[in-house]
Amino acid sequence: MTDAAGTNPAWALLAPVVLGLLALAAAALNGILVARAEGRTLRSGAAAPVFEVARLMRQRRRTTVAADVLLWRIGCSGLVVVALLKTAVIPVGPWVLADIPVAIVWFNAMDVMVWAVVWLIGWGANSAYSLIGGYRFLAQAVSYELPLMFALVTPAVAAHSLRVSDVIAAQQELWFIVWMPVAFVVFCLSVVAFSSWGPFATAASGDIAGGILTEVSGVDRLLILAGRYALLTTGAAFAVALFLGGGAGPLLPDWLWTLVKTLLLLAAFVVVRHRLPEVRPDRLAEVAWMIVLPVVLLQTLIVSIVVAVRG
Amino acid sequence: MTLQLVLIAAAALFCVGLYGALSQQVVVMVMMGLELMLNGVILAAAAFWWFLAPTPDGQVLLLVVIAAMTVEMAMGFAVATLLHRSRGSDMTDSATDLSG
Amino acid sequence: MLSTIVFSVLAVIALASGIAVFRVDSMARATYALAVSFVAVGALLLMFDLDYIGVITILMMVMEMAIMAIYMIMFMGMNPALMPMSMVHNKRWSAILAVGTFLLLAGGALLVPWPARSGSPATDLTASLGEAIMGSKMLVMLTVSPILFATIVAALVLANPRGRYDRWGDDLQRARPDDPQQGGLGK
Amino acid sequence: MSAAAVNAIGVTSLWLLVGLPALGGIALCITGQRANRMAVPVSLGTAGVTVVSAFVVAFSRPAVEVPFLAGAPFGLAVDGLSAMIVPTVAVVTLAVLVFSAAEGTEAPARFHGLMLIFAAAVAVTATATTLPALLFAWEIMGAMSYALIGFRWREDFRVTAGLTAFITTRTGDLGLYIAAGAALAGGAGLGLANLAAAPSPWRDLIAAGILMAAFGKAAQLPFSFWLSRAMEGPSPVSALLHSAAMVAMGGYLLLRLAPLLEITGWAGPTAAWVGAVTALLLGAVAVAQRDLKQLLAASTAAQLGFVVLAAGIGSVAGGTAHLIAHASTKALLFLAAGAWLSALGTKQLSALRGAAHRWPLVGVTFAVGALSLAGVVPLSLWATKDEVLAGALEASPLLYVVGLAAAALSAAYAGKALVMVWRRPLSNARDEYDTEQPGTRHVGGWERIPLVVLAAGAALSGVLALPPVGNWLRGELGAQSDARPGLLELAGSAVLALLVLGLVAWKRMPQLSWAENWLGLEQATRVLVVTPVLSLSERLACFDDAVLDRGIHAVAREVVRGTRGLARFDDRGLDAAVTATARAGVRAASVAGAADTSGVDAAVEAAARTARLLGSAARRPQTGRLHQYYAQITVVLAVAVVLLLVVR
Repeated sequence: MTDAAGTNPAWALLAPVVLGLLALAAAALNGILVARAEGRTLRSGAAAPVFEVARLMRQRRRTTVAADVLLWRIGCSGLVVVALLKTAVIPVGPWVLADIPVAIVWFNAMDVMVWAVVWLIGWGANSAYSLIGGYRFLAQAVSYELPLMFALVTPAVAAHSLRVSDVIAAQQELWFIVWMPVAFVVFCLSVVAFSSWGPFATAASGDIAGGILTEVSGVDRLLILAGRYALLTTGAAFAVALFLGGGAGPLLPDWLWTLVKTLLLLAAFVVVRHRLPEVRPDRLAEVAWMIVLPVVLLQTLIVSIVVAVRG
Repeated sequence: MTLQLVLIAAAALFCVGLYGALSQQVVVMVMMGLELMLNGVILAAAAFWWFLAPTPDGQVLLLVVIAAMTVEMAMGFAVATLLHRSRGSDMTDSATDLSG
Repeated sequence: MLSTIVFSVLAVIALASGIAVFRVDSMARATYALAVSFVAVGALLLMFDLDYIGVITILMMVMEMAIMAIYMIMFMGMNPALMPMSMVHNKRWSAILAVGTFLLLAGGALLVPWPARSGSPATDLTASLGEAIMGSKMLVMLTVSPILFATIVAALVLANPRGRYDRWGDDLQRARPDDPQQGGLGK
Repeated sequence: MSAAAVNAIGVTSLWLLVGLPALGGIALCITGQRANRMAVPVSLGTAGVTVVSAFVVAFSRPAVEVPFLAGAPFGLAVDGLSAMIVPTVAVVTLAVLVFSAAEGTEAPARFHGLMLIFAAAVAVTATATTLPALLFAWEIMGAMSYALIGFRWREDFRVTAGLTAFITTRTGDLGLYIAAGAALAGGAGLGLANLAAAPSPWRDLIAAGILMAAFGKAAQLPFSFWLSRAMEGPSPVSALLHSAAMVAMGGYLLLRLAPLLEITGWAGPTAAWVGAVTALLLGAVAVAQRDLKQLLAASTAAQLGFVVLAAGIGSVAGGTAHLIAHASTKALLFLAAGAWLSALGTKQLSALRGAAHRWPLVGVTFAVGALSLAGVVPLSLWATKDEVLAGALEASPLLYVVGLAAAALSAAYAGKALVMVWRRPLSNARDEYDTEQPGTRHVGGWERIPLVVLAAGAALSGVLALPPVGNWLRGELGAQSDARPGLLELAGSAVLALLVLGLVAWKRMPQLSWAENWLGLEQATRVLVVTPVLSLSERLACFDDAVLDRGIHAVAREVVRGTRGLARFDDRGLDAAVTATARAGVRAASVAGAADTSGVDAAVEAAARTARLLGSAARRPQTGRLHQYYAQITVVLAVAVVLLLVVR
């Protein structure tokens, strides 16, 4: 099942570290933006994530009455696990953990896991606001999932393969972002949405006292926050592989290009949070089903026709 | 791993689901039992495919089973919602309109 | 040997979580136990090299169970984690029938002289599945798709409490629909 | 440019030519009222592109073929003949659309949509290389003509007119189906070029079918009358359908299949004579008309008679040139008539007296068209008609004489219309206006442009029949050996035309009352076809009432009478015996009753009780409880499996 060509034992250890560093970089950028908005020094903002990690590691867990602890714990640790499982199929230059032939479906299955995980976080605490957060996420997920699926299918159609390395190879001549911009935008928005981030962070928004984050504390909270950044990171990296030509680029080696592009996209995702207002899931549903879904279907159709005509 | 072993596992899954479908009173729980039965069917179909005739056609059966599950789910939820709205309850015992 | 061990572990997980569905008190736990059972079966499918079908099974079923959980909570209207419940009937006969069926099926599995394996799997099973769907088995998919469409329509008709006359007025002339929850487009 | 690139451009243009108007038209028709504002730009843009692609395909001569039916592909190609026809039709279409856009119509989206679909159908007809493609387009053409003639459907008589046209041409179209069936049966293939190669009996059937279809579409005798009714449609529709496109397609089909007609031996002369007689008789009909559009319609049928005559004698070059020249001439005349109709609200010749003075440009262009129609030197129809007649002279002198007479008649009716519109208007002219619709008293600038363009075509396209260009046309059509008109004939016909014109201008036209009603063709059809069918069915109904029904009644009456007799007999003889018997019967019955109560009745009741018990037992499984149903299913399936194993 696993393609031996790209597998490297060292990478298995290195990949989580790289994921962690990128997530930390995203968190630092977010800290900087928050600090600038609040008028604090940028350095204090950049360091904020590190302090937050230290604080949360030491914090004692808060408990609630009749919490479903088993499911709560599964939910809290789930986001990071899902992000790591996604990392498994993302190639960085010559290295990839598992270049499986159905990697794109795998990625999709993993972001469906996020549905379950986020809802479990909301459910576990036995708290009304948490549960509302969980429901909000599912409502939002029903809106973004189908456009996301077709956005994922589009590069696969163009590459004749569900394997990520084939998709990268198919972009030798032309990056897919050029002729499937709609799919790219929809994919990026979906990444932001399944990471509960920026305009799509209603599941954890302030109007319900933090939603799914209301009752979590300590290591649980750390894992959730880290998981969100990790999901953003894997999403950006996957977008680089699917639409931005993977490691293609002049002068620098493949892996470095991949990282550079991932960082740039990730920075864009982080910045989006500070630029756009939140979208209510009930409003999103109609837009997603009546505008975005037909548009992205049209994109897939156009790509399919081009592929069919080119033979 | 032999065909018999997999089939026994599939049969066990099927029968657990059957037990659930027979014994549960709540429509949604009955649906879970049905899902579990279909789960066993998927496993058995995959085993037959792999051990007896691994042709491309066999995979289509699996897709059909998955499609059947989604249809079952959608119709089940719709009926359960209707039942709940009109009767305020989703017990199968209260929906005996078809009794002879 | 290794495959037998992996298979046994996964089969036991699938079975145990399947049993757990009807044993646990919490609706959420029951639903997610079923999801675990499906994920285990999906993983078993991966053992038969059915990459695509396996991953799709996991994807579909986790999604279904996430939705299923909502319905469970919605219809039960309580947190069963606080109050254990038993909503069963006919337990004894159900068990007898289930065990009987199991014995029948298991007996069949062991006693039937299964034929030898004929043919070998294609090198790229996903591609061969696609060719089967678009080729010799196209009729199957052509049948499935209208069924799915009819299901969508029928399920909406059954479950939707408000028809278009509720939304657009008796003469369907209302400029904006009267919805309890306004959509993003005002349609 | 490489040959491959030229070919690619050609194929693309061919698809554009056929597909673009079809798509545009369908889109307009589907969108309906909402597209009204978009209709004119879309329609004119589409027609413009169509004109460009028509010229491109005329030069690049592409051919395409896609699978359609088993063994009968959908083939389109442009050869010498269609290279002449397609640009003509495209240009006339554009001109007509410009005119009608300027004139304005109700429901422009529907009008332009139907026109565009019609144009696409004509393009397919003109380029079709196989019978299925031809049939397909032929049917669409017929349907669109029905929809366009009945365009103002709120008025019943227009819809009936559309129906008449549709049903009449459909009757002819049956011929095409016969031809297709015969071609399939003959086994020579469904390609138009292969038809001549079909074996003998089938070949004749094909030719007969083709003749029937072409006569129907080209309004030849005996089908001509539908064209008269078709004049109920809007004038632009007449200008396109009944000059350049639909009726012309009938002639075009015969020109295309001229080899087939020739090879059968009888079909060619038949076509020639039908064409010549149509030209003569419908010419007389045209002379008799008092309504300008009716006059033009009859003249269309007559002029197409020349084309059919040309096809019948194998003079393809002459026929083609005549078809093209007639298309622009007649479209021009119809548009001018339409302009007057919408401006003055009448198309009666007497009311149009002096109309030319009011709008001199319209009058002058009308004069160009009418003079061309009359065959005046050097306008177009003069030369083209003579080329056809030269072929006729070669075939048979009698045919030539009939043709020449028809030509003289065309000069007569053209002169009649021309003289009338250029006379001094009467002082009370106003009284006769607005009899048919309220007039606008206005002819717009944009309406004049198509008139000028078409007038140029009507004046100049005669070169197609004269030596330098004519030779090139013959080369393109592969008709080098066709007869050429001698100088004497050209001059003679020109003089004849002038003489007749002069006569018409000098003397009043005799009123040919026998021809005024289109030779009574429609009535004849009613009498000979419609009425017999209706009366036959009435007769059958009467037969049913009179014979079958009455028979049954009579039998019933007899039976009643017989019964009465029997009753009498019964009262007197049998009754006594019966009474005696009854007494014995009662005695026997009481014995039997006892046996019945204790024996039979008890048995029946026992059976009923058992059935009731079984019934309630059968209802018991129907508990309405889901889980119990599941359990039953499980048990039954298990039993079935075990049975299967055991029995096997």
